[in-house]
Amino acid sequence: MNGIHDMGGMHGLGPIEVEPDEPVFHSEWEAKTFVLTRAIGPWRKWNIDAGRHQIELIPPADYLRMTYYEKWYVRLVELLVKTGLVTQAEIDSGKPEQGSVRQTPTVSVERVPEIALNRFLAPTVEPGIAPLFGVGEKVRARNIHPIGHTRLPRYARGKVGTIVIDHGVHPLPDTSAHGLGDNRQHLYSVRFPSRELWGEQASERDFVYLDLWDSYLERI
Amino acid sequence: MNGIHDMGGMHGLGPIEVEPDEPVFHSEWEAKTFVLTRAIGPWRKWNIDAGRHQIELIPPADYLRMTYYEKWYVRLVELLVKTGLVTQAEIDSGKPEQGSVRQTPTVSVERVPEIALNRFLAPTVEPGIAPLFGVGEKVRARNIHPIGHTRLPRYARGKVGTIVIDHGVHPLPDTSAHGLGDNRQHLYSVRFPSRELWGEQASERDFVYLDLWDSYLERI
Amino acid sequence: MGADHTHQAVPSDMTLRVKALESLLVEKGLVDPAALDALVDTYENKVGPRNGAKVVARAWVDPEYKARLLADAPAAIAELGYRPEQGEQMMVLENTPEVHNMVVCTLCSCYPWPVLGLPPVWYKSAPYRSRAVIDPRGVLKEFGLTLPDEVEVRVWDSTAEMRYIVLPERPEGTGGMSEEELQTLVSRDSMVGVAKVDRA
Amino acid sequence: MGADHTHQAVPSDMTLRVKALESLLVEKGLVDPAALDALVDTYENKVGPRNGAKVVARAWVDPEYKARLLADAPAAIAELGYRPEQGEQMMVLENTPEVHNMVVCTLCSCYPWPVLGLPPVWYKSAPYRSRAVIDPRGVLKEFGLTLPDEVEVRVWDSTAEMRYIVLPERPEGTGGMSEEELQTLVSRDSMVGVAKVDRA
Repeated sequence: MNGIHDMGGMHGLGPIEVEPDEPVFHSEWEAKTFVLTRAIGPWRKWNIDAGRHQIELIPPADYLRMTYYEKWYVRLVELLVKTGLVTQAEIDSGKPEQGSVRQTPTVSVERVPEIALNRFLAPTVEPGIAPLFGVGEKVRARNIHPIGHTRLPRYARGKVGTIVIDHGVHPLPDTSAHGLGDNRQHLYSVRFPSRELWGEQASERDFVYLDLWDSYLERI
Repeated sequence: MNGIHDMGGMHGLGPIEVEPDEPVFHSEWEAKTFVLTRAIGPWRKWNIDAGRHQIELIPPADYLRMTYYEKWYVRLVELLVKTGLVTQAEIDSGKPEQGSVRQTPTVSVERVPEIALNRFLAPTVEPGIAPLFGVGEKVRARNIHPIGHTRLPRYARGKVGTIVIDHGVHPLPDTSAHGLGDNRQHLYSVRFPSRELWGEQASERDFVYLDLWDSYLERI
Repeated sequence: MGADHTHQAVPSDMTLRVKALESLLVEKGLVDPAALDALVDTYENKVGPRNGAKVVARAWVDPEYKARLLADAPAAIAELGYRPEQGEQMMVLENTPEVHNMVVCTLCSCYPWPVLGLPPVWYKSAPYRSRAVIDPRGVLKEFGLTLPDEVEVRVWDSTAEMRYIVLPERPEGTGGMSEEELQTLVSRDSMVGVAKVDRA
Repeated sequence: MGADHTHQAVPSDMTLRVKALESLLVEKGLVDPAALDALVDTYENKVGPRNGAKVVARAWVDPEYKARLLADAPAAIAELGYRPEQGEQMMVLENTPEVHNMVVCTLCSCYPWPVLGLPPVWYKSAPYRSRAVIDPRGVLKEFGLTLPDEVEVRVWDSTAEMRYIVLPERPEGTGGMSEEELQTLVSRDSMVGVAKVDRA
């Protein structure tokens, strides 16, 4: 979707503010919001793409106003309810509904090292899936404007770049986020001259590299 | 600037909400904010382009949150102070500073009919300024990303359209907004197929017309 | 949590802030209170979509007027007494069974004040501004207007000082109506191009 | 009025809300409180830019390791004990006097957790995400790094599950330093590509 999250190239969002000696979490609730999300992940009720899309659905004014972990909190609640792990009544009351069966957590202390950094990614090698493009080939990013999830930023659409790396086979976020299948296909690092993206104001020695799927590209 | 105001083609901004029998103003302060702005206009301390740009400078989160006339209020205060008609101290105290000379309003009741709808536009006929393009010509909107004011929306940049009307000579907002001169030049209505702008998802029978200046266009 | 914030209340102090600003500007002699009242009266009572409706009804009953209106909107609008100096940057877009025009301003909220008055909130809102250019038929459907696929849709994004007003189609079965009766049929929305005119 | 709102305070009830959610999820048996604590401990103490600094220092002192790292980052990172299954989607980008790499995620905040830990707020912020791709040299200047015009700048926008870490240039005059000493020089920012490594 052409949402506010797709902000590459926007002006007016203010200066970059660096906090010296920033802690990993600024408060207990930030830490808890983060690890609750990580601990619920292995229930496999949603994947990384659906999780990203849920944050994109936050209304733009709120998206810009909220802190990072406020957005994570909103996402977690929405996905818990949407996938039925928790009911809205339970969120509202803070208590399990009468008759709800107590589960056994998927993540025990012993599994923490295993799941802490694991995003359950599919293998990237799949000889049966051939790449549509080759390294060194010039390609155009397609001019698409899906209302659902996509990882092709607006600033690159319609622009011409060169494939520099074939990253192997990856699930396509556009379908994966919506339960429409992994649609695994080749992912490439595509090098775009900044002048192609931003016109003559850009330095001719600047380049932007994006990771783009077969479905995002077309032959020139 | 690539600001949040340039929102043509964005998703996720919610449903269109129509208010039945909507009044012209919803409150006294809305009406006053509007007419104060109109009554200050004839002091000629800023032009229409500078006024538009001042609203674009509102931080994006606020831009989306504020109502229309809240933005007008912010603009009026900022421009009054910036142009020296009023000092920040006067805004803060609500009182004229000691020694400030009382002016005579430029807009009297008698002048209201004359100025109410008048935006002090320059004449559009100027035989000395030749058009760079002709009606019927195919042109590409330039891929520019100025940090200042511009009236070339992002969604049209780099796209090809056809000039359908020559509207005569108009000041270029990109310079006019910043006190860099009127830079008067021809303005055209340019017809873009929606498929050119939005790809194959658009109807082949949809077209978007934009009014674009010579400086925004290039030959194909 | 998200949705709660989309319609945040206007800060309650806007009334006080604007009053303070007004009295400051009056005290400094920058504005005349009587002129402010006359301006409010102008926008509340003297301009508005009734102006445009008169133009449309005249065009419906008088083919020669319609021809003049389409060729030179400012001059034709001035014939009905609306300020010619405003109309000079105005164009009239004729809707037909084959072509539907609609107007938006994606970058701010430009609107043809002299003939339609000040724009409604929805016209100035982010949802309309963002969607009119990328999904005009979807927007029209939200307004209750479903166009046949074969109709050409033209969206006019008011990026400059040109102001656009739509001349809607005259509804069938209105042959016996007077110009005054026809005026009452013409809605604001039909002149923005998000509605057709219905027979009353 | 405008600027006042950019740094709005977090709603004071976030603490209460999250506590309520946590106790609900614990009570429903969806999460294990001890596992939550262990997860917090992992992210606060076990991952972080020190991991990446070890990788960088090793690459500086061991040309063969560096070659392996640039050819197959996951395997080379695993040699130092960092979870190979994470690294498999990782690439190392070498900065040289001719080429400067920097990393951003314009669409969200993707970041190489296993070697750098969780990202700082600025990396996740709208200003960095919006500007890194359109004005990388301006962004670098704000971080205190002015690059000569002739240096090529490569901005890596992390749009997929590839994670990028920058291998900064080893500063001059560090020939006599041990691998452990070198590790202490390597900052997080240098591995994101918004800084160079200075001699201590």
